Amino acid sequence: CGLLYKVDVYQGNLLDPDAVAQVQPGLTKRQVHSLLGSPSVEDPFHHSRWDYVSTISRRGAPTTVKNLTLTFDGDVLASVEGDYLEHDNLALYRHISKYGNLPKDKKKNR
Amino acid sequence: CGKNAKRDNVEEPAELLEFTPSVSVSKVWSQDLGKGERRLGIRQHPTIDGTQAYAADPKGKLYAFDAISGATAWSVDTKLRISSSPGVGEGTLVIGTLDGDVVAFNPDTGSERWRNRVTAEVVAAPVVARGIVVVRGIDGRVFAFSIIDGERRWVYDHGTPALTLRGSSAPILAEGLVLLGYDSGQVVALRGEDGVQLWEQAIAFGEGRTELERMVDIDGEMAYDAGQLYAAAFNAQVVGVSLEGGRPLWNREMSSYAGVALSDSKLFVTDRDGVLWALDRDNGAALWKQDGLGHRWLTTPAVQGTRVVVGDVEGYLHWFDIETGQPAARERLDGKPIRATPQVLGDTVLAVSTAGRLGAFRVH
Amino acid sequence: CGRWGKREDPLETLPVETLYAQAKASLEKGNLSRAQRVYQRLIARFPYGAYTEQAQVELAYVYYKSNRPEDATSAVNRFIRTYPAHAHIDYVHYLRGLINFDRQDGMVLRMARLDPTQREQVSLQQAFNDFNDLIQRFPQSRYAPDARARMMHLRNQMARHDLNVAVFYLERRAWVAAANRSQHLIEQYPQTIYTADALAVMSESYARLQQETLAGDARRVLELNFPDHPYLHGSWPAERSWWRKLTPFGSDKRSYYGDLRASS
Amino acid sequence: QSLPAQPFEPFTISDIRVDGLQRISAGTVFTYMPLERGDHVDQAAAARAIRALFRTGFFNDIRLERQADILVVTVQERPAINKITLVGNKDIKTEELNKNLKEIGLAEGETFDRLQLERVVQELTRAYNNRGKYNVAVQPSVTPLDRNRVDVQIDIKEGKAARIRHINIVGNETFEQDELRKGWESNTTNWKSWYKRDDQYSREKLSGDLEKLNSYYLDRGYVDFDVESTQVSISPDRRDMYLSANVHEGETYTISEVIVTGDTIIPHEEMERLVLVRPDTIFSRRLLEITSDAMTALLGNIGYAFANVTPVPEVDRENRKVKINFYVEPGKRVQVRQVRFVGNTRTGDEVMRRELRQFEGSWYSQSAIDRSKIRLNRLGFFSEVEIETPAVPGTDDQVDVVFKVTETTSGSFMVGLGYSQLAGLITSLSVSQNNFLGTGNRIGVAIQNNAYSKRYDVNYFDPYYTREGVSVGYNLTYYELDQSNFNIATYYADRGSARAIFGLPLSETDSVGLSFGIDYNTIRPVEGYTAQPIVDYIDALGQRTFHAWRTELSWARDSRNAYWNPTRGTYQRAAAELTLPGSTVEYYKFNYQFARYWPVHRALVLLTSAEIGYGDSYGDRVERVIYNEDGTVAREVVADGLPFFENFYAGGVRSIRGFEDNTLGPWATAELSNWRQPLGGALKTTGSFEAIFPTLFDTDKTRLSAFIDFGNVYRSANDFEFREFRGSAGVSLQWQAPVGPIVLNFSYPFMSDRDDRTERLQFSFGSQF
Repeated sequence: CGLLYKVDVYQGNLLDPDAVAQVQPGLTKRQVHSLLGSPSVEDPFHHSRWDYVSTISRRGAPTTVKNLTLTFDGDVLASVEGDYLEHDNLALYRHISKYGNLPKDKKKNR
Repeated sequence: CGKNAKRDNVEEPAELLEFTPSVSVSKVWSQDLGKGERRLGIRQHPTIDGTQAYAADPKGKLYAFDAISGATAWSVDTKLRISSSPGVGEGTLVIGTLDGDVVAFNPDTGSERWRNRVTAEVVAAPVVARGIVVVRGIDGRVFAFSIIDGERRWVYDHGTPALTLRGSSAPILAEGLVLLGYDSGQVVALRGEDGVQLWEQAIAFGEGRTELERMVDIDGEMAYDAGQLYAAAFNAQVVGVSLEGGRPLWNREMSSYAGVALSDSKLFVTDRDGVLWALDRDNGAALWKQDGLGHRWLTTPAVQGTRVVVGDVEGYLHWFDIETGQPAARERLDGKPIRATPQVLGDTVLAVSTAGRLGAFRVH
Repeated sequence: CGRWGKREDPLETLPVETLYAQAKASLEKGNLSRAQRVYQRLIARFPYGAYTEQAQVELAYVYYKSNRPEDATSAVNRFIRTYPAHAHIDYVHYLRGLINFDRQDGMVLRMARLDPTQREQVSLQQAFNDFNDLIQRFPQSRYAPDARARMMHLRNQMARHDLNVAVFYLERRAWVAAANRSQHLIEQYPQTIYTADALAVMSESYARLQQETLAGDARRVLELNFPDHPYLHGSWPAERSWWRKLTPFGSDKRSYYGDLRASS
Repeated sequence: QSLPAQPFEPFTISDIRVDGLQRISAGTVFTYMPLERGDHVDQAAAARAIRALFRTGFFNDIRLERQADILVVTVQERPAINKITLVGNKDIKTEELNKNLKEIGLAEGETFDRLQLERVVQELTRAYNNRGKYNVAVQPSVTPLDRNRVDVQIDIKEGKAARIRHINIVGNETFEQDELRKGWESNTTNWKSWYKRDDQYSREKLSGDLEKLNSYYLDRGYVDFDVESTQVSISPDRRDMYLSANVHEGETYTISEVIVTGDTIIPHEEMERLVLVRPDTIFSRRLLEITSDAMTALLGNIGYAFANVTPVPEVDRENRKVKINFYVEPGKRVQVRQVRFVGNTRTGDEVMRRELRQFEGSWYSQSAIDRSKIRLNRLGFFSEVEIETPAVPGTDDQVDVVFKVTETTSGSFMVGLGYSQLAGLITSLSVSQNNFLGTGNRIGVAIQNNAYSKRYDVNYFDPYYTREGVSVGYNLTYYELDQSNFNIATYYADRGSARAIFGLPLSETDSVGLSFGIDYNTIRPVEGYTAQPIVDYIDALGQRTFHAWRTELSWARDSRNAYWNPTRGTYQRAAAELTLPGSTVEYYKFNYQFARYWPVHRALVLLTSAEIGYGDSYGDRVERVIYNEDGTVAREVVADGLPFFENFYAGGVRSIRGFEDNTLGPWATAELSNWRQPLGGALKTTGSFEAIFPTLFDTDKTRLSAFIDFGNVYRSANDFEFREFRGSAGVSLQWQAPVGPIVLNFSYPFMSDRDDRTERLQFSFGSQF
């Protein structure tokens, strides 16, 4: 029932729109990595393929899934398909901060 | 305090033996200065200028007495935490405080003349000569102020080791030089007018594993006469150096925190274990040693005619014959430790206890 | 303190052979604390000789048996440093592996059929490395076969731990976590009995992530190697029965396809 | 270690012989020596061999000689250590010293090396110096024994500790010394020194204090503040220490302008809203730190684990103004690859993982990790939860999250077997485990049996029956107890009950509870000795057994940050209990509990708590007239309100301390005895203020607190009388013993009635069922 508290589940990457815009075929793996960071899924059986997956399910609602799949030809990016979860950093911050933060531990940084 | 001394492996002060005094000494006057230095470890002694004696107390009182009769010329409550022994000279009386203040007074009336500051506690007595007042703080900095208005003339800086012995030795002004004994075991000579360092002579090197064993402070009083300077360092040695370039003349293995006193031909040193040494001032050879006062934490010795006098931790003053070192007389002030150097004026000796009692004794 | 009748402690005067015999007897009788004390005095009083070397090995064994892993490990390491060419050095390496292998929280866990792979994994990896060290240095040692078997068991344990976590995330719709954990299992612990289950989790996760190609390929690998895996024929993993969870002793040990294969 | 004196003509080794071996076997020498048969050996090779053998640490002396083509290695073994005895150490315990000695390699059974003694004297002297004992004398002595062994004895004379006699700050014009030295760890000898040892000098303490001095000024605008030099000196007899700090205050600065630069990820103005520093206010480093911490925390919550915000001051010295530029460097957005647990030797991985809010395969969130730490603490299974986030090797934007836990006992276990003429054979077993076999389920079993009373109690609770945390539990109880054992009225009550409990989480902190149960009560009064109102009540109802269908609905909010000794957060529980129509007596009971922990200071937590209970019957009043045998009216009796066996009680170790258990509130006497029998009441109002000192003991297991408890129980709502409140003040010591929680209270009841049954010293053991 709706009343029951279910924990939010976030998975995969949070991609930055301007960074994604710059990803064009022809870039090397290193260049893609510096733009988008590490892909959340690197399937063992598909070495030439990086999947930037992002899923979100708030309070048990059905999960929305988005896949941005980059396929490489050797070290060079061949194709970019699929899309990714647009998110507003400020809204995301407001939402996730409901967990609250512990005071910063003076002696050692956490 | 004896019984648990063994457990704390602190040597017990030696028992005082009976002897027939060779001279009679009597207390002529005494005066309470205030609370006294107690455990401040500043060895604050009265200073004699002419027949006038000036004394200060960490609670702020400053006195001027007639050394002979003990009559109080004036006394003033400066409300300052006076930590240095008074410095007197050229018509000015100067004191230094725990808060870094340097204050000059008119020695005849006790009225304040000028006031300035240094950057640390002042434990050594300020020195006045040739129109300047030289004051050193325990942070190793030496300041020179004009005697007239206290305006700063120059500053000299010399570092101090991480762990030092409490207290710092008073500067000596001689032949236009400012002579200083430092906590790092060096003797430094500065030019009086501008504080430029002329020479530096290390008389001790800190060896040993811990900082404690590496302490080689020259904290005790130094002595100067006829172109020669005598100084003693802790954990190291006592030396005689020449004023030209600080060339060492002689040295002798010794550990002294209290320092030296000079008579015409002899140099007197009290060492850490409570032995009073008489050395030949030209070559450092030991003439006699008096070890009857073992572990009684003796003060710097003071020469009085044909005798030499020291104070100890149980508040006794001891006179010894200058030639033989035999005990001549013994008097007790107020039972509290005497840590400040006894001051001599003719046959009168002024001594102050850590409880702030000033006593004058006369040798007949 | 009372001087009354303080007779000389026998351990201080007995010759080495008797001391060794007494220690060995206590060990066999299971009186570990007595054995330990006698061995310690023997080593201290007779710092060299055949008995001493043997005593040091058996002392390490006593520490291991009385569940004192730290002392056992330091005794073993000291022996290896002092007698690297000792005849029984392979046994000592083997013992070092055993110490970490059994470093669980006592009998209670095993007795209650609880899933040991739910507990801490650090000591298992250490045990694996120690046994591996043994079969590298002494391939012909007579402890090598048992060491290899224990290594296989350890790998299965570590694989099962990964599988537990992968299924945990799968059931909570954290599909990326589930996929990555099962990938970690396949890469880190190849040829364990849980590879099939890992493939199943991976395939299911990809399917949920709408990654048809990845899901399809994983499924094909599963079909090829483990055609009878329950995932291919219906709902998997099995839900724990509702009533079993009501009893305190409802074990938290889930049964996976790998367990069946292991027993068959 | 003498190298071969004569020139060593090189030759090829035909054989190697080792002389002088005792403990070490030839095999060992060959393993470590880099020379074998057939090697060509020259001066350099010989030297290398000797150095290699020395590194083993077994030998005092090694010599290589040549006899024809045989290489002869003559060694002299170092002795083995037989016994080590420490004499005269008081300040540092023997085991701690032995541990240090072991690290240096000085342990029974090890080889003895004279160099080690040197290091032992050095280490021990340094250890004692660090404790201010500068007069320590460490005297090692070695007695050789047969068979190349030695006994080592170390005599320690600790000597008196040097005490700090004088601390002086020079150059502080604006603030007084005592103000500046508040909160310093070093202090001059004072009455607390025997315990706090704050008059013992240590370099770390002083540097920490100087840092506080620095912050004190920098938080008040003194940008140029600087501790120019510090002097630490000691008296010649090493008994007194003197600390002096010479400071330069400089001028106060005000903020001229504040800007935020760098990549702020969220819109610029939003980040600027976090800035606490306003232009024209006094410069304060603390405000800068709080602002940059807030910004880092914000970024840390949405994936930027390595975010860094540096407040760059531009100081304009002339008109004493500072421009602050918060330069934001978010770093890379970080993914969490794996979440691992270390140290859980008993608790299951899933039992912990289900509490976490940070998932694997997801972006890093500091608040999710902080929340996870609090939830793990609230389980009560761990004495310590530490978190580390090591980077994944070979990546610059992936980390693992490792939770390091230390398990603790979370329950109690008591077994009792006894015999007394009165009660016959007494057996009692009570086990309660909050983390049964590491499954996270709570189980409790209690069996008590003796001639006068029986008690059987089983309860089980699974907090995660479903994945989302719906909890299910049940308990079965049967007891025959003489109520007077619990200071309640004198009557026997036999009670059997069965209850099922369900819990439904509504949010991170809120949950709803539901429970159904059936129980029956048989009351057996003791002729003439049971309090009259009870007898009347039973006579009015005309029966002794009461059965009830019991339902309870409760709501709870718990935001406390730990299970055993919380320092922050509130706990509230409101419950309504109802016996359904058809039960012998139809009544309802409300109960509201409230507790709030106020973190005043690291060393002080205030706890304000209150409890209100009220119950009444909703069935109809029953009146009855009792007749004597001869038909005359004996008495009129009425049964109304909350039945007496459901009354609230107050007083005792877990209620109002300083009064015997359950003795507060209305009481009555019986026909044949005027012993005051407490009856409890239908209205309970209690409360307490408690000051807790979490840092008094260094272990988290022990806690001391001072308290003021007050309140009382009343027969019914309109009997409430504020003046009837009882109150007591005192000190309470709680200790989380391995066998179970132990509570010890010393209290002084300052508001009490002449004939209240007070109890100055109270002791309770084991957790309440």
